[in-house]
Amino acid sequence: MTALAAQVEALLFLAPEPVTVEELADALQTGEEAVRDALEDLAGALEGRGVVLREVAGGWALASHPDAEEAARRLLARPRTSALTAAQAETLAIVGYLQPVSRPEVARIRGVASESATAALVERGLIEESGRSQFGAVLYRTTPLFLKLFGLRSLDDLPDPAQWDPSPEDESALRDRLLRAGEQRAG
Amino acid sequence: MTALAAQVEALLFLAPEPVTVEELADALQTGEEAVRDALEDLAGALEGRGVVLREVAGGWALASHPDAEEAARRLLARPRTSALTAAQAETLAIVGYLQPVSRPEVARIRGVASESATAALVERGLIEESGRSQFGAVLYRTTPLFLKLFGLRSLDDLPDPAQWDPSPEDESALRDRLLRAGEQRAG
Amino acid sequence: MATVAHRLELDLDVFAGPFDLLLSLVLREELDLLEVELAEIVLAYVDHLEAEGELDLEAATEFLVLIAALLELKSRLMLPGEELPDDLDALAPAEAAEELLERLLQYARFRGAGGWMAAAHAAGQAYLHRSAPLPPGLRRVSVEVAERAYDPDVLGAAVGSLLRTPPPLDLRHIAAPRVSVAERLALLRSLLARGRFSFDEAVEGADRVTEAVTLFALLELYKRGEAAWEQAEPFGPITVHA
Repeated sequence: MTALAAQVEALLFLAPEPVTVEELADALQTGEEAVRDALEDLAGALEGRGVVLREVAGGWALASHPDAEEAARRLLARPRTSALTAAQAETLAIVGYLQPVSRPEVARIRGVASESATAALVERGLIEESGRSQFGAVLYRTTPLFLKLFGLRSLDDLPDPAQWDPSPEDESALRDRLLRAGEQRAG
Repeated sequence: MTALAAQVEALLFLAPEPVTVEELADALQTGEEAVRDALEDLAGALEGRGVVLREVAGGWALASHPDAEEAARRLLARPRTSALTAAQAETLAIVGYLQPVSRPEVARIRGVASESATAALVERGLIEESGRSQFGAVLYRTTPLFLKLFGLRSLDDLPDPAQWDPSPEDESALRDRLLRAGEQRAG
Repeated sequence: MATVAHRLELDLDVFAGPFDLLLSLVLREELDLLEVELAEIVLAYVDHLEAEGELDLEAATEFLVLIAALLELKSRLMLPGEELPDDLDALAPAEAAEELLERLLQYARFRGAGGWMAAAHAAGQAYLHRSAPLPPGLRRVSVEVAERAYDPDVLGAAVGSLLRTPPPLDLRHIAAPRVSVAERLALLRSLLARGRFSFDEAVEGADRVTEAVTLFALLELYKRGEAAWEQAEPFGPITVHA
């Protein structure tokens, strides 16, 4: 395999969309003829491999071989259930109990910015956006996948936090108490 | 290249994050030994190609070959992320070796407040929260992304930090100077 | 990052230049901290704040941490072993030096490790990973096939612990100022009003910090011309008079 073909392979590996011969030539600072030769070289080298070269929508792209589809579904098309980080658990608990709730509110309660935890929970499909607050902040709520992964029939099945709370109060005051504790924590 | 190695290649091509041998074996419904053999086979087949096999963050991932970096950044219009500042690098080193560690602890070692460095590292996805200290301070640890970007299989791959300790001569010279200063005060 | 340490320009008796240079000179022992008037640095910072017109909280925090570290260092140099029983006094300067050395060595280690981190970060950028979306067939996670994977108690415990106010910081290990210069000034003036007295009399039964503060108060009286003293020989009795 030529060095140019290897570079073409690298570019197609990285590109999320099909890439035209012209774009490849520009990126590699070479001629289109050389790129076409390299593509032919690459197609030959990929015989019998797990990745195939395809010409689609006027460009070139790498794709996984159809033989691997079943295994790919087993690996990827399932909810990610790795352990929640402490930040994610706190954030998810706040959204779970207080929904809908905005990110600034989560940050006030936790006493630290909670952007990456929120993003990770959205990415895992545990929470989702649900409109905006009167101040324009995005509001979050839990998803049906959340209920399924926690084995809950409905949000009413969430455990009573009084169990872990040394001084239980009326449940309706939960938000106020969390905000007060958060302010003391930040102070 | 074996059919199994081709399937491993396809899975690693699709997977957005490093995949463990165990996950590969589950998805391919085979044993871990067979997967390890397939990975070796794949690594051999990728010699001289545009894509390399890397063991990072506890799993295996494909990445583009460093030779293609320049062309790739041109094609994807993705410039290198800015270098770590000295403050960020020192903070990352402290979190890397002492995790979990709180911000006040980092500040104590560095001798300066390290809030913006910590925030920048969280923003870059290199460190994340990991619970709270007994005083309620947020603790930090490194992320899987840190291992992936730094090409480390695990935290055990971090080099022995004792190599940066001052030499015994430097240390004793420093000790003498400090002691002399102390004695002058005492006398 | 233009930090306050970088921007704060100082003009002191022993040093003129930015604060961060002063810090590094002190840490490298090229400037004797005992000769640096820390109060002047604080005054310069207050001037600097006025000139800025607004309070940058982060910069203020940084300054406080730095000046507190300098104060701690300087007080250790001035009052070696103040928290130690008398029979351990002789060890105190060595211990203070050891602790300072420990911190310098620890910092040197992490500064070196930081250099490695910066280099590894740059080297790691040569490898690019794919970030393409999954093919449509693999994209949807089906809620139906999802199985219970987490215990809801995790959520109850997380929210419950957020309701708790963290315990107040325990600052007992930091020695509180037990005596003020004003107090000792008042005492010295009352003794002076009775005529001559010996310094030992003024600090009878007092601890080392009180002794030091009393001496400081005495210097203050001398500066104001309210008192003078005599000492016939080193370590001999000191007689104070108006």
